[in-house]
Order: sequence, then structure tokens, then C-alpha cells
Amino acid sequence: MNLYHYAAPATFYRMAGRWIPWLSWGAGLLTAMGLYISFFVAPTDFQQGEAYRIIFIHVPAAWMSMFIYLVMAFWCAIGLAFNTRLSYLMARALAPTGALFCFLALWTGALWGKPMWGAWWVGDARLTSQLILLFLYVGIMALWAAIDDPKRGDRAGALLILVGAVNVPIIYFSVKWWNTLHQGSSINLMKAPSMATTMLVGMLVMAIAAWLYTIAVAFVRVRGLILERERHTDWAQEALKEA
Amino acid sequence: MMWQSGAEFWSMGGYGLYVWGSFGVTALGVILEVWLLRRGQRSLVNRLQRMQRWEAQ
Amino acid sequence: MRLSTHNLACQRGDRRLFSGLQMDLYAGQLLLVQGGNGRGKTSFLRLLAGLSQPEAGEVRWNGESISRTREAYYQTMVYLAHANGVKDDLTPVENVQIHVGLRGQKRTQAEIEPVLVRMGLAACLDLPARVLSFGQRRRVALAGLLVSGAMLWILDEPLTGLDVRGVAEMETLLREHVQAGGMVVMTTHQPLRLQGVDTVPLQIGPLMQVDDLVSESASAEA
Amino acid sequence: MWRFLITVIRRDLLLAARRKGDWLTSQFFFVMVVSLFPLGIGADPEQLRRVAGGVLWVAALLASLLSLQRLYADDHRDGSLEQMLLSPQPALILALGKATAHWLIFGLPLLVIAPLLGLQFALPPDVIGTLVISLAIGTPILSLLGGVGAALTLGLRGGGTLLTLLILPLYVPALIFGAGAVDGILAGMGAEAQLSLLGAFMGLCLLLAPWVTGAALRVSVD
Repeated sequence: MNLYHYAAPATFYRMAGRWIPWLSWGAGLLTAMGLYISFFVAPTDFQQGEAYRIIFIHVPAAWMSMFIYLVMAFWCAIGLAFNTRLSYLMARALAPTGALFCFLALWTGALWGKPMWGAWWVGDARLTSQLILLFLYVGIMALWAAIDDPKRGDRAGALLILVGAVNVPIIYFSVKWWNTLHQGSSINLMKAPSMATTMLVGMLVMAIAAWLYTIAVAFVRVRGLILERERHTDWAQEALKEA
Repeated sequence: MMWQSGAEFWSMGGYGLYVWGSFGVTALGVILEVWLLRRGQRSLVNRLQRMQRWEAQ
Repeated sequence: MRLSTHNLACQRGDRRLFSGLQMDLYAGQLLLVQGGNGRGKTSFLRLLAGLSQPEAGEVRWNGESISRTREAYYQTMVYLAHANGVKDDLTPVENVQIHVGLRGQKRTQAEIEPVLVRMGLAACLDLPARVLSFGQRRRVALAGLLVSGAMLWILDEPLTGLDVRGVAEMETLLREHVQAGGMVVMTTHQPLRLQGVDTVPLQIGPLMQVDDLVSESASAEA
Repeated sequence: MWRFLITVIRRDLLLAARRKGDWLTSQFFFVMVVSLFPLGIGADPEQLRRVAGGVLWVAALLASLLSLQRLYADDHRDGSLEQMLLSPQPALILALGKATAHWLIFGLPLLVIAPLLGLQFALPPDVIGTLVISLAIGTPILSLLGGVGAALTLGLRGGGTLLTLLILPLYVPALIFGAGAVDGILAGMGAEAQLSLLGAFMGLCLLLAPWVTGAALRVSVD
């Protein structure tokens, strides 16, 4: 096994193309399973009634938004350290999906907060950090959009993502601090319902589905980016004729 | 089976707006992303093919 | 003292400007980079200066990559391009002082003024550079280059904005510098009289194949 | 290295002294934003006191963004940024020098103005003292982190707006700890914890931001 073999754009382009259908089917199947668990297996919560079922989206979405950011930071670090162009493309391909999950986590958080706390938005540390994470995602994509030269865009975006990755835990900590200072009692979404095993299983299934979906979508984007960057090479010309 | 009827399922114990609001917007977001992606990919391939033909001349 | 490139390739956006570029330059030589507009002359000079990173290959100073010998290389090299790097709000003397200060050197006003006078700026030594013409600002930048005492000059179109007398002075400067054992890499669109200067031509074109004639003549002269 | 660092700082201070209007703009902006708040929320001293920390800190963040837009942009335009990057010293020293100069020009005057504005918000003396200390520790963060943004957005269309978008989220910890210190002392809980956290964040920025800024500058001129 040669790692450089898979790092070659042409090889990766073909490999990603083979994987996309499997990933998509897997994501669909697991989503169906997750939805079944969320609505038909998981029992009604005695405290929150049916509203708690939002957790099956909210928690996986929040997880994903943070994981995707970390994965992007990882690829950017690799890119800056070893000057591998493919890793920057991975970061570019992941960002929009990360932002989507970030938005969904905020949206579902608000919809959950309303019946539980009577307000769409409370200064919960988790939600506020999530909002700032969304700002980071938007900033990164805006920076990419503003830079015409792909090479400069790759590396400038990578630096920003890494600065953000160092900053995110500090932001989370500071917001939590601010929260306890101003709120008195800290309200925590995760603590509310006691974690039953079925709930955990449901959330995990949904999270894995989200992962497969993310990888599939990112692969499609990476393929597009590779084709665009490598369009002068022979294999890309061939691939374009086939497409 | 914990839902006695379809109506009960949709009302979600009075929280229907919030629960379906969450799941609905999530579905919408995913569908939108996939749709945009497919459209973007198709136009990208078209553009690259046009450029290829133009450069071949 | 040797400046060389090894299999240098450069890509700007979609376009590959050149690849596999080999070049050697020794003390007492002037490399005249030629080629039409948009062929990558400026990009080549920026690569030599270490301002941009090559797509492939490397630039070497005394046989070692300039990214490894950064400090030593930048102490011997000055780069002057279209933008002079002259601050409008500072006087010529201050401009030169800062220029050499950034290179870690210290020069007094008494050391700098004669050079500026030589460059024909005697009348505006204490005026802000804002009131100077483009050609005069270029002279300020050239004075900074002289004061720094650098051995390798990388000059991108140094003649733009200079009048006939300025061009003649520039020719003298180049001749003196090269004959004193200095090295120059430069581009120009203007004809230049460089009798008695060991000039190495380098042609840069689209999808550059190594110009055999050039590299042969370069190694022959070496 | 020291000569280079000092040259960079002195150069920026000299340029600022020659162009007072440029940096006075952001100071006036700070004063104006802060002074507008009582007009917006009423003159009740109790209420003003409660929001004072937050208002002054948010105004400081916005004012810093206003001044940061030109931190590297002018030097980029006239080519002197390239000259500074071609110094034998690494780019992180350059970034450190530029951030220091920016703090001396932007942050230091803020410390003088802030107590006067604090009086406008009916703050007692000990709270004003904490406010000034929090700004003294916090404004270097603005110069350091802002430098990263300024370097990344160098020469881009709509660079100023983009800078705001990129950097404001990163400022959040400084805002929370800084304004929190003022609130803490107002609430009689002391401000040591917030101030030490602010100091820790400043230390981290001092350690990492110049390095990232240097890398970003290299990327941006490439």
C-alpha cells in the first residue's frame, strides 16, 4: 500500500467516484433506520413529552458541525506541513456541509428551546459557541470566495481555519464563563432528559448517517475541484470526455 | 406501537410545530444542498468541456 | 558565489509559464532575462527573490536551496520591482535609512547623502518623497540599493521612469557593479549598452524548453 | 534582529506622525460610538453603569478593525511590504513589529481616552481603573489577532468588510473577559479571575499570532 498513490489526484478522483453511490445508499439506509428509532422505538420522555425527539437531529448536527471543523483543520495542517494540494481541496469540500450542520444545530436548538424554556434563544454556552462557529464557517467561505488565485486561497483559508481551531475551545470556555456569570443557573440541553440506551443508539445511528452523507457530498465536491484544477492534464481531459 | 392514529403522530403531543419544524428544515437543508451540488457539478462539467473544446481549436 | 536554478517550474493560475528551467550565474556576470509580455519574466524574478514559491524545482545560492540559506541569501540580495517601496511621507534620506535598517544595517546621514547626490537628488534631500516624480523616486530606491552594498541585484525593469541621463547612469552603475565582482539579474524592454559586461541572456517563453544555446553559453562562460 | 524590529516600529511611528489624520480617525470613531450609547438607551446612571464595560469594549473592537484595514494595505500598495519581507529576518519578527507599532498608535491612546468616557457612564474610580487595566491587557490582543486578518485579506476586493467578518468572532474571548472584568468589579466580585484569563489569552496571541501573520503575509504576496 502506497499512501502517495491515493494522494495522487487522478487516483483519488476515480476512487471517490466509485465510493459515492455506496456512501449515499448507506447514508439513506441509516437515516431511515435512525428516523424509525426516533419516532417509533424511542419512548415518550416523561419530562419533555414528544419535544425531546428533536435531540435526534440536534445532537448529531452539533457533533457534525464541530467534527467537520476539526477534520478541516486536520487537512489544512497536513496541507501546510507537506504541501499536499489534495488536502486543501478536502477542507474546501467539507466547509459548506459543516456550515449547513451548524445552522441546523442552531435552528433545532431554538425550536427545542422554545417549548422547554419558553424562549427561542437563551444565552446557553453551547448555542452561543455554535453561533460563533457558524460565523467562522461563513468567514472562511467568504475568504475563499474573495481570493481568485487558487493557491493563495488554499493556504490563506488553511491559516484561518487553524487559527479558528485554536480559538474555538477558548471561545467555548469564555462563553461558558460568561453564561454562569450572567445566567446564575446554567441551563444545559444535554442534561435535560436522562440518556436512555435507545436514545443513544438513535443518536449514534443518525450521526453515522450524517457522516456518510458528509463524506459522499464532500467527495462529489472534491471531484469537481480536482477536475477544475487538473483540467490541463491528460487524464482530466479524458475524464471530461467521459462525463 | 405507541401512536394510536396518524393525527396523534403528527401532533407530537402538542409539540408538532417544533418537532416537524426541526425535522422538516433538516430535510429541506439536505435536499437543497444535494440539489445545488448536482446543479453546480453539471454546470462545472459543462463549462470545463466548453473550455476544452475551445482550447482544442 | 553562484546563483542557480534547478528544474524550476512556475504556474500562475491556470497557466504554466515555464518548467525545467536551469540557469547558472556567477560573480561578475549579468543575467539579462528576455521574453515578451506575460511570459513570466516578473514571476521568474520573484522566484529568484524568494517572494513566491516555485511549482517545482528550487533556486539555489552557492548550491543550497534559498529556503535553507535564507538569512545569508537575503543579506547579499536586493530586489527592486515596479513598486519602488518608497514611502511618500518620508524624505529620501529617511527612506534609504529605513531600507538599510530593515536589512539589519545602520548608516548615518553623512554616508547616505553623497549617494543620493550622486543619483541627482541633491535638491530634494529633505523633501517628502510625495513631491518627487516617479523617476526621482526610482532614483531613491536605487540609492537604497547602492547604500546597502548588496552583492546580488535583482532588478525588474529598472529603467522605467528614468530619463536619458538616468538610463546612462544606470548603465554605468551596472557596469561598475558587475566589473567589481557583483551579480545582476534584470529585465528590460529598453536597449541597454553594456559593453565590457559579461552578459548572459536568458529567454523565457511559454512552456519554456530549456534554451540550449543559453545554458551552453552560460556554462561556457563559467 | 533587534535592529530590524526597532526599525519596523520606528518606521511605523514615523509614518503615523507624518499622517496624523489616519490614526486619529479610529480614535474619534471610538469616542463617537461610546458617546452615542447614552443617547440611545437613556441617561439613567444605574443602567449606563451596567452596560459601560460592554459598550466600551465593543467600541474598542470596532475601532480596532477600522484602523487595522490599513495596517499592511499601504505598504502592500507601494511595494515596501515586499522589501520588508526580503529582510534577512523572518516574517514573524516583521509581524510582531507591526503589531507593536499598531498597539502604540491605536491601543495606547485608547487607555487615555477610556477613563474620560467612563465618567460619561457614571463609573466610580475603581471601576474606571479596572476598565483601563482590562484595556491595557486586551488591546494588544486586538492588534495581534487583527494583524492575522489584515494579512489574510491583503489586496482583496472588499477587504475591510471581509476583515470584520473574519476577525470579530475571534475577538469574542477578549470581549467576554475584558467586559467581564468591568462587570465583576461593579458587582463587587473582583476582577482578578477575568483579568488573568485575559492575560493568558493575550500571552497565547503573542505566541501564535505573529507566526500566523508572517505566514499569511508570505501567502498574500506570493
